[in-house]
Amino acid sequence: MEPTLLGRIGYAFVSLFVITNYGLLLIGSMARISAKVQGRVGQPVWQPYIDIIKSSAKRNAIGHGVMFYLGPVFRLAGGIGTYMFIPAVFGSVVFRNFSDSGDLLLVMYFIFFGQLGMALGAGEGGHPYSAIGVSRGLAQMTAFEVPFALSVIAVAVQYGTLDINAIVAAQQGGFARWTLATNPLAVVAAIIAFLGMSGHNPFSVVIAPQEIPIGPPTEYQSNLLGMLQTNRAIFNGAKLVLYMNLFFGGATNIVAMVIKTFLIYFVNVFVGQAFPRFRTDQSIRFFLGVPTLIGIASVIIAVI
Amino acid sequence: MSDKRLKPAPLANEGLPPEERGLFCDAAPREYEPARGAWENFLNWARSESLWLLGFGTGCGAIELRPLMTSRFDMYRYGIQPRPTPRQSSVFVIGGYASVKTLKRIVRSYEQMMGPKFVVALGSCTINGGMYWDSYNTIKRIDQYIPVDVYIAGCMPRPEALLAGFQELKRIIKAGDGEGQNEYARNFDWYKANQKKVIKDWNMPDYNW
Amino acid sequence: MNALEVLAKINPVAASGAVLVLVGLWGVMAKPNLFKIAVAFSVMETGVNLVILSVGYIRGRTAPILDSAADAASASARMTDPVPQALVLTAIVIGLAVTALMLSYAVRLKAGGGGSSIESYGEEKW
Amino acid sequence: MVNPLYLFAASLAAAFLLPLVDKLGRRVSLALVYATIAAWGAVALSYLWALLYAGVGARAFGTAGFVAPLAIMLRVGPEEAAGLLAISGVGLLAAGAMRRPLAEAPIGGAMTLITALMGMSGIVLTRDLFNLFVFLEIASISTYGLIAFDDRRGALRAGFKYMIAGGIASALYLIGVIYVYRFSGHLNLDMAAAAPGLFGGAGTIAVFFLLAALLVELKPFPANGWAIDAYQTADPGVSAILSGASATALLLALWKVMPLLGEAHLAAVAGSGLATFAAGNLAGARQGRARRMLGYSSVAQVGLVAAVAALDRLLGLGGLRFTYLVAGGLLLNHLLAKTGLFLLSSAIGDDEAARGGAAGKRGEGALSPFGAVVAGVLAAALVGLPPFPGFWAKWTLIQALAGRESWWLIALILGASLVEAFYVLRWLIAIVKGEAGALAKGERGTIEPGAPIPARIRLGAGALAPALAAAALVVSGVMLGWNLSVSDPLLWAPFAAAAILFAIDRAPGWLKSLLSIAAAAAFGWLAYDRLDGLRQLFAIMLLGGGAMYSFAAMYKGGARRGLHPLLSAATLALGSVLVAETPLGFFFAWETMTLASFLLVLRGRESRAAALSYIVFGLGGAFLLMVGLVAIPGAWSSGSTGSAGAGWPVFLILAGLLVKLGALGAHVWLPGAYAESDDEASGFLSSSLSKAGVFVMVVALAAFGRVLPFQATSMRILGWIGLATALFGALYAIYQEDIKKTLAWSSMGQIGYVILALAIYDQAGWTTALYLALNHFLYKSMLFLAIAGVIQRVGTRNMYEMGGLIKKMPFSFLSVLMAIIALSGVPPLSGFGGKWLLYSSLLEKGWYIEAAVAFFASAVAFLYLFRLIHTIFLGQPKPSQAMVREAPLALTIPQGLLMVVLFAVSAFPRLMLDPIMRVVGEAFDPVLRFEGSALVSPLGYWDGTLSMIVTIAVFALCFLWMIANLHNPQTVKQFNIVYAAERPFRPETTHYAWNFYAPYEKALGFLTRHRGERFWAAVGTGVDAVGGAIRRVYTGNGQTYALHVVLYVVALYLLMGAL
Repeated sequence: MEPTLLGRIGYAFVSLFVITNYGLLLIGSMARISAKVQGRVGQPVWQPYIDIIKSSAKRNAIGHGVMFYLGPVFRLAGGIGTYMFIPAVFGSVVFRNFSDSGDLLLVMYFIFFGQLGMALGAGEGGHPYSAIGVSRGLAQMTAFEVPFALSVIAVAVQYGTLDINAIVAAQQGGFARWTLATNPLAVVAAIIAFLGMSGHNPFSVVIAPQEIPIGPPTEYQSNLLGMLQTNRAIFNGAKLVLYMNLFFGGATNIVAMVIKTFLIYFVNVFVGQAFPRFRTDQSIRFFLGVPTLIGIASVIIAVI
Repeated sequence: MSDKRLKPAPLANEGLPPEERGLFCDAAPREYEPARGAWENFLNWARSESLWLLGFGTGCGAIELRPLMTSRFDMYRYGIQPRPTPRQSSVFVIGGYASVKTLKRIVRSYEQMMGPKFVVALGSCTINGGMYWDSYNTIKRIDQYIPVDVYIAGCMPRPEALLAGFQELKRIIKAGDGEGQNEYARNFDWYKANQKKVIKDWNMPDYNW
Repeated sequence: MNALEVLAKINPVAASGAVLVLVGLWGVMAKPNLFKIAVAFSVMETGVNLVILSVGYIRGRTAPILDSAADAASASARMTDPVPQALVLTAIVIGLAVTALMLSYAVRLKAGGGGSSIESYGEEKW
Repeated sequence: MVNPLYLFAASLAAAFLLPLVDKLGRRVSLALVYATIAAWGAVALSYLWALLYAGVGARAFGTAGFVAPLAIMLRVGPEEAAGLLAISGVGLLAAGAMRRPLAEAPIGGAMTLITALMGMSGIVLTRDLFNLFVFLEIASISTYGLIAFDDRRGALRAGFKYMIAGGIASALYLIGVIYVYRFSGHLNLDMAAAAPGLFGGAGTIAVFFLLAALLVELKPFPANGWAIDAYQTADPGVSAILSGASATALLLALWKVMPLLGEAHLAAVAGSGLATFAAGNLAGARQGRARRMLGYSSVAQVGLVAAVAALDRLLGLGGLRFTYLVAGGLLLNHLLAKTGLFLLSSAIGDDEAARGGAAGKRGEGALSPFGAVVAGVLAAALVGLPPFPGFWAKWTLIQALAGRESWWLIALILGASLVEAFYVLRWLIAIVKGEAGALAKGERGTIEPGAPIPARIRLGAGALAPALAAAALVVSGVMLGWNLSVSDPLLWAPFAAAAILFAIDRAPGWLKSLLSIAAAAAFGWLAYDRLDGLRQLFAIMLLGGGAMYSFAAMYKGGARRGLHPLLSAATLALGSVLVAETPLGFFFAWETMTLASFLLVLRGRESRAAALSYIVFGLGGAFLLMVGLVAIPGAWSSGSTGSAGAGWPVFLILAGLLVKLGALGAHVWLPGAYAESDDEASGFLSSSLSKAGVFVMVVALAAFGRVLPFQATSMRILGWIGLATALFGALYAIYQEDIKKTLAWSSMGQIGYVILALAIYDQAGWTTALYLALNHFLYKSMLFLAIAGVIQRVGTRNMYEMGGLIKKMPFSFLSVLMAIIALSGVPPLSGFGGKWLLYSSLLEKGWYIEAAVAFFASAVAFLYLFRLIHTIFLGQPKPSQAMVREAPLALTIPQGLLMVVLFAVSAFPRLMLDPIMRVVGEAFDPVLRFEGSALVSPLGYWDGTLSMIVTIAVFALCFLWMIANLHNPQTVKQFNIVYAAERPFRPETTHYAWNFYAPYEKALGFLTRHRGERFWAAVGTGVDAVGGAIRRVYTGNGQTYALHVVLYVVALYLLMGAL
């Protein structure tokens, strides 16, 4: 039964609530896993919540202008919007979100919405480190989008559609039907791109903490920072759900979603803990090298 | 939820050449009312459980901060983590004796932090100058220049002492006594006069937003 | 056809005219002196005039004058062609004008302080 | 008809009386000279009137009461009458311009002038071979006298060489005449032509001598050094007579003897003429001296005219009417333009060898507006741009040659024309813009640097003769055009608008802006019935865009002289491209657009090099287009669709369009032209004018796309060209410091997507292409308008010198923000629709790798877009720009309008897509369709309205969250930033802007090493080197010239033997 518009909005809020909490817990637990790798106990799993509360509770704030204030708004709206355009759980009315706004291409491009707004806001901050960070981030982005685009094309070719629901539907029926099994090269290319997308090592030069104190958001504080932290959780969740849908058979329930996205994100942390940092030009050349070839190979496989 | 209090008069910024005054904000700092009751207690709990350190090594004692991140001491489990920019930090750790040159940076960075903000001064030198008590180039008592919440004595204090100091800071915050920011604003003229007394090449605005 | 026959077929006037033309041409191209060039042109003109005349001359016919040797009725069959002679007169006049103009140019050029060799007047080039 | 003998008598009498009359004063004697020449002209006019309108046939006049063969005959037919008119016209103009030197020199100068013109007229009139010789000699001897009449040294030197060559030619001619007489028995041309003796055997050789003499007189390559030296050194009036009048007479002489010529002769004439055309233009390309350059151009043009006349007889291109039209048109064009230019060069003193050989007294100043217009008309005519006779002649010629499939001839003629356009327009640019040393590029060191630059050169009375020549060109051009049935008033509207607006050029700018807008509106209204759906879409971009930029032009105060006429003309020319119904009409409109836009580019501040490469590539593209059009019978007739006969010519059309669109490889003109023209003109070029190329490509592909050879492969290659253009446009854009260069490269990239989408060639692809084109129009207009305002307020184009303007120019910021969101394809603005359509159609088509590269290109576009908005509007404001205000209303009003439109079509994509899909649906089976507000492709769907609503809702939520939770915000100043515990030194050193993407350069800079520029520079160097090598032939030694003449004759003979 098709829910009413009001119902859909209600469901969207539920969905958003779930992904926010899940995203925060995911970040917390990954921090804890990282700590274990380093032989530490690590922060509490709920530390991200506390951090956000603290940031939002700052008694004063500074701003550099309208765009500076709007930057986090764009960023958070970009994160939520991206999530809203992805069906999170296959077959679920609640987690369908507003995925009827557009297909995979809409999601891929809406990712830029928040990044662009954030970059503009950081730019109005007037801090050169922000601009340097943005320049690095954008430069890397152009490079990792290539293997990502290729693997998305491979998926689209393989399933003959760009509709995320249809892609998930095509992967139902067991592990053997997942893209991971049918076109592993596409998954490899996409996962490598994901490393760049999430800015973990070795692609973390964008936010080099001491050189350009964490890059773009260097001037952000208080509630503005709190919004960025919130977005990090939601946006991560959205991207993970997207990956799950494209390559790992989607999810038919929340539990499956949690497990799968956790594992996908774990790859990130795993690599991030093991590798040092690339310079910007190195990562550009890296992404346009082997990962791109893998991506092309995956398209060829899909065509055949 | 902005504070209703009247805004103080703008600062003169006499340390700046006239053509540069337009480049800096000239608003004076002011006190911010805490929230009330249980809500403020809750917020103070969150503040105390999320201590973000400004990791500027302002003195030799900064070397004792590094072990805190290691697996042996692991400050993260107390919700403490380093942050590279004052904008996002809530705790400023004064790492030992502060030379006059460093003091200028300390003042600037402290003022750029968002409130509520807390200062932990470690090492004897921050209390009375320590072995440098008669040096021409170090300042003796850091709390004449910025409000300090917790002193950690010792030369050098061990990382364990630092952790103990942070626990003390948490207690102070939870008790609602971590109001250094308001104290600074209240006694702004006094602090500023002290600062200007020792910092001769004053080329900043009077308050660094 | 042996060499003699070939020689016999050559119109001696035309041949000498051709030789003069070639000599004149050689002079124009080989002698750098302005005045010699003018002279070479005169030689060439003369050669051309001879060639013209040679066309009018038909062996065994009389001069193009209406007299006892040729009356009006048989004139075209018995007289040489008068037209080329008329042409030559004009050509000579024109040749004279050209030579005169050339010489006056040469005089002007030299009077203006230049050399008498044409090679010193190559300033306009490329 | 008046018996022309009276005129000869009158001329001679006048010449002989002159020394006497001169006693009464030089004024009187000069009046006699002018009267005599004018009498010739008047009689010629009466002949023309009688022949053309009174219906009198051509008439022959016997002399002394006899007729041929007993007497010399003078014939007056149309050619002769026109030739007489040309000679007397040129003579009158030249004599008028030579008034002062004639007055100062001895009276002999005036005498020789009269006799020279009389001799030339005699050459035209006579039908007798020997009499022709006499007149040739009269003309020559008088010319020798005329060359040196004012006793200038250079002219004396050149005159002697001239005489040597002339002497050899006359000897050859005499020998030829006498042998023609010998073999045909006649001196009368018509009788000789009827005699059988001339054809075959020795008769051929006799005719050969005759022909060789005439050809030598016509200054063929390489036997023409003497003539060029004379053009260079004589008084410009004399040069004009040599180049215009004398060439006319000699060409008519050649025309006269043509009946005597066999096929081998004709081939020799054609070959020699074409070789002269090519070599003359190549050598001219290297010239730094204006007169000598015009000389090279003269010999080249005359060679072409001779070749055309011969080619017609040889190939049967179209008979008498064709020759009149083409050869006559070219000759008319040549003599008027060349006369005008020679006299103009004298009026502006661009004349280094004059008066003692000192460096030119043209003090490197810019021409006054009126002078610039005259110079522009003359140069444009010479180059063969519309609406001058040369244009019509060129079209007819190429069309006829294409009909005979003489592709090599076409290539040769057009190639040499292009070189000629290059150097003539380079000179035009130099004199109009008044640059020191532009002309001297080929002659390094001839103009000493550091010479003071005077402001304006006013021509005064010296402009009269060139202006008359220009007027005659305009009139004759218009008449020829109507004669070729290009009579649609709309096609002529650009010229009318330009003329009217030029006439009121001193009026305030707003008045002219309003008039321009009214003109565009009126054009649209008049043309409305003739616009189908596709054309209506493009009319919005072309006419609407033009009107919008006319409005925006008000943003700078003052009259802005020259801008409005050109902008309006370009706009209307774009409109006439849409309404043209015949190939010629279309090409006319196309070239009009090229001309107007070239002048528009030229109007920019530092635009010399840019304008030159713009017009050279524009003409090159137009030539390709022209050949393609004429090679397909029935192309561009309305509703024409692919006939099987159209094959590879379509490639030519596509290639021409790709050049026009700035596809990678032929893009080198683009950055300069877009960057250096006036700011609103750049916007017009980028957002409107480039769409004309898209339009033609749409039409051409719609008509012939299905009959392309190797259709699939060709389309794929076209797609890759578009893709490479998109990628490299974006890559180049990210490294620019100059804001307009950034936008220029960006435009190139965006057009690349359009090409790619067109190559997809189905409903989805074409919907994409049109959607992209319309969107590009929207957001690129916003960008250019906003940037125009910024540049005006800030006074620099370097982005790193700006910064923080968001607080000063918030509206412009908003406009740029919306534009870059749209351009980068970020939802929810309409740019995303373009991306969605593009990828959907690419994937549907099966072009997967293309889709990936397109994705990369559009990601790269982010880089320059962010850089653009960041370094201008964000970051650190500069203290020097503290007083900057928001852009003027003339700019913000159109931007506001565009913003509303952009938002509307973003929220409701059907507003734009429905009309597009209706148009595209006529040609293709549907791939895409709408379901409600969602656009559905076989692969996916996109609901612009819903995604807009979701985005707005989410954004509003986040905004409320931000407002609700932000405590005590303190808005601070630009230096209140964390700067590692220090304070920033200065805004200039704190603004991160210069070399913004250094790491990118390090990683991928090897891709953008300007290989295209290097390639074309190498081509240019090659042409230059060939030209340089050719002109080394002209050693300046009279004897070498004599050798050239002899060798030329021998080579001609051998060549004829080979034929």
